Amino acid sequence: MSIKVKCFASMREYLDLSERDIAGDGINSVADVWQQIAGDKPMPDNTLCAVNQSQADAAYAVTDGDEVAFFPPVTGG
Amino acid sequence: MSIKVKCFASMREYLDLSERDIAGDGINSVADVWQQIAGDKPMPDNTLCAVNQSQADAAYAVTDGDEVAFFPPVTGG
Amino acid sequence: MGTQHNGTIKIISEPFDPWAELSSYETSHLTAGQIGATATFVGTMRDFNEGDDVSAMELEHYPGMTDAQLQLIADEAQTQWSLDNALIVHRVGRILPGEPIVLVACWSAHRAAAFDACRHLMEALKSRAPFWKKETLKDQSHRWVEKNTDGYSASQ
Amino acid sequence: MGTQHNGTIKIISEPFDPWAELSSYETSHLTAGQIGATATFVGTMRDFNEGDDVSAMELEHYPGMTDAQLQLIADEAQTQWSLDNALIVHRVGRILPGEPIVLVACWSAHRAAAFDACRHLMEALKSRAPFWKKETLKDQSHRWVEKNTDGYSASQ
Repeated sequence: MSIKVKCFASMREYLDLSERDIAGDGINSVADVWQQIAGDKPMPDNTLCAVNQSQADAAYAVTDGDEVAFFPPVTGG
Repeated sequence: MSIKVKCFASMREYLDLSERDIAGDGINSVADVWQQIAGDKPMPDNTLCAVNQSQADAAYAVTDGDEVAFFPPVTGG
Repeated sequence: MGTQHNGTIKIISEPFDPWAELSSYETSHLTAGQIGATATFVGTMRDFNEGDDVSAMELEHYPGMTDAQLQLIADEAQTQWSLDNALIVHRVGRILPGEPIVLVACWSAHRAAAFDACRHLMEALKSRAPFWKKETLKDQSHRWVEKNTDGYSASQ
Repeated sequence: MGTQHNGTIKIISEPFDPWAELSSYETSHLTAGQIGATATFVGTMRDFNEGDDVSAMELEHYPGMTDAQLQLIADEAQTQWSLDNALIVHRVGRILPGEPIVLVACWSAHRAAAFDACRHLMEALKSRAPFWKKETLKDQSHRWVEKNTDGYSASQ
């Protein structure tokens, strides 16, 4: 299982992580991905997740090669 | 009593009248002005009236020197 | 032409370019950095209406009253919403398909005010300002447009 | 940049002039005589926010997903309303006060569709497209804008 992880905006600063490829057998969901990159740091309440550039929740099942992103509420426009 | 009368758009064509000054003692209301200029022709149901460039109804009392206008529903924009 | 509440009314008899108008109006009337939201509407003459080809239009108005009504409508909007500026430009006279008829623009710090005021101005203008359209059809016959539709209803 | 349903999405990193953009877009994408209504919205960077002076802004996005989300939003609008065309232009990168951030424009035969779709596009963009604003205050400190407000609520 190989996953590309991306973090944006304040989430990038919170985790000090912009982009990383992670691999491992115990990664089944978005929540597992979070644990791999964040360790003990809790996921902020308003965190948004995307899998392959579509919004997904923490329980969403990931598969090999997926791109998983974490970011705060959007503020464009 | 002297009144300046103006008609616009299809009302101008209906009465064949663009602008006319009328005078007389029996003119007390917008309805009286209509009768002076239209004679037997009935006022179309959707006719709008203005006195001194503000909307008014047929019962509105006119005074010497007023400008009274008749026109159909507006269609600008 | 009138100015009050930082607003401008223009009734013009020559074709105009709404985007050039907005560009020059912003340069002369707005302060960069203060405005967060600009909502605009342009009504343009179509070459069809109610199933018929339309080749030209004559736009008649009531000089004096039209200006006063537009000013009243703009003042009302500026009282109801917090606007930095409002602009209304309306053509009169002979208009050809593709030419803009009306431009309404509202500037505000906030988008809800800009959107709401712009739409309100258009609806108020269409229901209360004394303008009348006479269409010339392709066979050179003429007809008066009899009434405006309600612009808040769905039009799919 | 994408095209579908006669719509265009542009994410750009240089300043743009919304009125020049609209003018050239109409020339290249619209057919004169077909359009009756054009509703547009421009969001511009203010030099103040929440009581503080703001001297610059960094607008971050999620390349790929931002384009896809804007395209999805535009397609939804074109399915819901009868539009001849829709345009979304959004800045990214460093932005200074007075510079436009976003332009949304909707063209339709009818004004209700143009107004409704334009406003819907703006609200959908602000709630669903992955953009983030970081403000630089006058003392050179930085702060992330934490959330967008609801643009349908009254803002007097």
